[in-house]
Amino acid sequence: MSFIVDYYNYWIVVFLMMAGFYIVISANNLVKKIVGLNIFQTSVFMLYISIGNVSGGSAPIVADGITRYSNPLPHVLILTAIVVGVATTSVGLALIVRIKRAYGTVEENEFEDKDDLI
Amino acid sequence: MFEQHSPVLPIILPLIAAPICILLGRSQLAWLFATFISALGFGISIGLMLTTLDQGVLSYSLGGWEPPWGIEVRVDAASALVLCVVTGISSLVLVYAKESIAKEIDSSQHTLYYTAHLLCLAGLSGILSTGDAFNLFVFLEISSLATYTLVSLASDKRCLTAAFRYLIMGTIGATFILIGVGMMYMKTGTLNMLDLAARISEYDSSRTLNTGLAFILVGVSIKLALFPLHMWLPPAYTHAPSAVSAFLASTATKVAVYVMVRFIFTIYGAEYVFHTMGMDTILLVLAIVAIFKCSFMATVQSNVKTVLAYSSVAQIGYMILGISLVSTLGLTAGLLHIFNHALMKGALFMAVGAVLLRTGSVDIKAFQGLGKQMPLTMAAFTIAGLSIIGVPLTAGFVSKWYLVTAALEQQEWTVAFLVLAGSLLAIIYVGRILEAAYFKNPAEGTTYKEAPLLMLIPLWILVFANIYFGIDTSMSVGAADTAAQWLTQPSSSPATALSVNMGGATQ
Amino acid sequence: MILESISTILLILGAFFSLTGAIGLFRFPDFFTRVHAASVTDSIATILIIFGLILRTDFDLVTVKLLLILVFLLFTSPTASHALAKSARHGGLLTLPEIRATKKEDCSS
Amino acid sequence: MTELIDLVLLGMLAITALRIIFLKDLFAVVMLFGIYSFLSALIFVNLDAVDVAFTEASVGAGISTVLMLGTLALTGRKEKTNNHTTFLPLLVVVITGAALIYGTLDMPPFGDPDNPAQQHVAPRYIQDSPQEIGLPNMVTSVLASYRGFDTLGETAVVFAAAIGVLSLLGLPKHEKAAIESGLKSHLVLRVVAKLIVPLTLLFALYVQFHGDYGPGGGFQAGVIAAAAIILYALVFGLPMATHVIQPTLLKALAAIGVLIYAGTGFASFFLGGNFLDYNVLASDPVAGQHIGIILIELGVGVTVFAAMLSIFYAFAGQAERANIQ
Repeated sequence: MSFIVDYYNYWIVVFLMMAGFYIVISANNLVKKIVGLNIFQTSVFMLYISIGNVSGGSAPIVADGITRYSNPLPHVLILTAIVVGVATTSVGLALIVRIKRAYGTVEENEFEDKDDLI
Repeated sequence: MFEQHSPVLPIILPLIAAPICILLGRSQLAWLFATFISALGFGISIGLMLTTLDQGVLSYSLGGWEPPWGIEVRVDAASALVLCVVTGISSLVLVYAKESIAKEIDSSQHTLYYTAHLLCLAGLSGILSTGDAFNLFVFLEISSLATYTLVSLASDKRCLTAAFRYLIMGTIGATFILIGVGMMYMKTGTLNMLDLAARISEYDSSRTLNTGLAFILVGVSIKLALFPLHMWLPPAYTHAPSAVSAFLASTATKVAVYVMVRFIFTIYGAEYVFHTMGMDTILLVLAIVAIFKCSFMATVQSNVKTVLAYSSVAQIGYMILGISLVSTLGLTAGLLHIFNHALMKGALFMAVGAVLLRTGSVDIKAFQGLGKQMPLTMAAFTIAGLSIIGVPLTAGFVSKWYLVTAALEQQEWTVAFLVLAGSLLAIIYVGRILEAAYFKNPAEGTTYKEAPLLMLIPLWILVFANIYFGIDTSMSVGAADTAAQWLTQPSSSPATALSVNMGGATQ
Repeated sequence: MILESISTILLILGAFFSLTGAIGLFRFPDFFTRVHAASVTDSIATILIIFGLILRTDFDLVTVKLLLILVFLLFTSPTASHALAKSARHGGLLTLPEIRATKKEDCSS
Repeated sequence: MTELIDLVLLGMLAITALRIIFLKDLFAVVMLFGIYSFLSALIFVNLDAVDVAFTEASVGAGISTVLMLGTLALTGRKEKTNNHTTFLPLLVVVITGAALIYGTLDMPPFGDPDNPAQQHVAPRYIQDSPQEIGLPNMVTSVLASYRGFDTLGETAVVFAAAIGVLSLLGLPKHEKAAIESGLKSHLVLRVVAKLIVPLTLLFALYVQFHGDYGPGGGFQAGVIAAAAIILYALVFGLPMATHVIQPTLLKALAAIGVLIYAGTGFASFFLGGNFLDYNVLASDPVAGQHIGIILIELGVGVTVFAAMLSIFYAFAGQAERANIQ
């Protein structure tokens, strides 16, 4: 039982990561791929934040009467990673807009066919 | 006074130059400025290499916080070697780019091109010099984002899909690395590479650490286009502007190979990776399949840039092969091939870019009869092509020689034979192009001028480097050997290195 | 103690209205009634919950912040509902009675 | 209690993720993604990561969703049914997932204060940073000072993204004669937007300068300020917004932000410290840290604001172009 209590968080997070990963590699629509990528990354962020959590701890901002704080380091890393994620998303979406204009479609198999024709 | 700061300068100079480029606005100014900064970085890197060969590792703590609390920049012989390659190629490509992009990129975007190039350079230098696992991820993303931009700058619409595929694969790779770093942090509580190494060595084996390593290796393999995760590379290199292909083919994947070396040898230790987890066999098999499958793919393409791209994947196979031999000599051969391959692939892509500029096509048909019409360009292409094959007196021969020697040292006769057999395929794919250039007549009524001087100079510098490092091997082999020694020797145990360096940092 | 129990009642009431809003969003027949249900969560439920929370503070800076959040929400949520409904109307969505009316007309004609 | 809330939220996330896999309506997919982001922000709050939650809510749920919707407006909202075999992706995912589950089996228990992650490097940040840096918010201390180089890299990433989007889509031309656009008929929206926009900008400033003491900082502030202008552009039309803040100015601002950050680093060079060593910026190390952190947070805020807004301008400009054609 304690086994499950210790790990349930990681397991669900793994499930979420894989859901996102599945969308990325299976989706045919490029916008959906980007959505999947975001879900994948957001779930990895959750893994990091879970690493830094201390049960009974408090947010890492100094306050009176609190002795146990959560670990600030993973928070910092994930702040960075979130911003990196949105940067990638915006470039990806901009590419999609251009692809739509050039090919008239954002479905992967359709423009692959057109690429082959050339 | 800049002496003590020199380890960090190759990163922050291009990083601060990129926004200045945007503010300069005019593309001529941006070109001059970017080239100047890149050349400056090259000079500093040479200095760093000489210092590291002389005095060993250079450590620099950012913000004055001693590692592992702060971020450390650490330059050793291996990173200095690859840093020289990256900054050197970048400077040459920038000189070359002015004429090359004039035709291939819309003129309103030239400033953006130089900015993205500088950002990419900053990211690659950051990956090479950082001593912090998470910081590596950040710089990886800077270089990747700049790369996607660079690839998508071409006027051909297929560059867009190529860039998008690259973006998806690259981000998956980076996220895998992020997962791996998280797992390492979870078990050790630190992110500094040396500190990680010291703490990982306390574990004989741990399922979390094993998984972390597996994810990092898969992530890095995507970035370095190891077979079968190479699918993004051929379209990206084919459809990117020539200057970008030349830059990326000779730097980006090499840096990823370096990252793999760093994680295997510095952080986890060869013992852990190869003996506990048995990664050497997997890497060896993948490397050999990559060499044959992709060399074969290169022989059947009609687009010359695609030929070169597939050849790149095959050559990466040689580098991984060297690493997977698990010996100092093998690692030396791998590092040496990073260096030499950058010289030859840079020259090849530059030559193809020159052909594209004059003929407007990179199809193999466009090369017909070019031997007479663009003699200097094609002569350069020929020499670099011979180097890819591994003909004696070229740089390619030296790395093949070391690879075969390393394989024979391990009694791996089949591997040695396969390395040589792979060269035969290289003869075919390079030979096809040379045949078209020298033995076929040009299409009627077409005459092409020789490439402009600004493109020929960097191209020929690389060609001469190919010949020079094929004859005088003391410098390249010496650096690679020192780097490999330092990476594999157990005596410089990470823990002692860290304490020494902490004493130095706090002074 | 008294404050705390009043606060609990307010919070439970707020939660109850959120729930009804959610049920309404699912069960109501057409777009406009659904927006109406959803805006219940935005308005009365948030007011109740934020007042419930205010009663649990020490009446310091946090209270002021909560009040500011409330003001902000009272500006934005009804506006959002209004914009939604207006755009829907503008875009040609009909209410349920109207749909029925048009259907009847279709049948009779 | 924390665990229970965590579990409920994770369950909701799982349902959202599953729904996204099977939905074909991309508009709904994007809205569900926004919900996913907000739910994960709630989890971050629940796990004491308030700064992260703030960023996820503003960056992930805010900007990302807006950009996705902007893309959908240009590409269409229906996903075509594909006849791809789903077997291979499923296999890859199952293998990857199995590897991860295998990896979790040796993990330290969730939330245990004795975990290695809580032992080695982190205690110094918790115990000494209030004295060394002089700020109560440890996340800001670590972000801006101990790991300031990461943050510099991150600013560069945002800048690189802006460069990428600008090179792909280009900025809208600054036109004097405003075309008929914006939501002319929505009187209520226009009035409320006029009230909200200045309040949001004020809030952004608060977040920018209060980041040392509470959750917040340059990133969040930059995004919130950008959101205020985005709201303005949505309600009053892009030409009005580009009239207020010109696209070329934004491009320069994005560059200037990075320069402020890197310039602070160089300043410590010339004052005798290492790169980004703020101790040397003033005679008293703690005061120096304070100056350094305010400066670099300003750089971050300026870059993020300018980059996010110019990215939005680029997308909105495309949409406007599509409308005219």
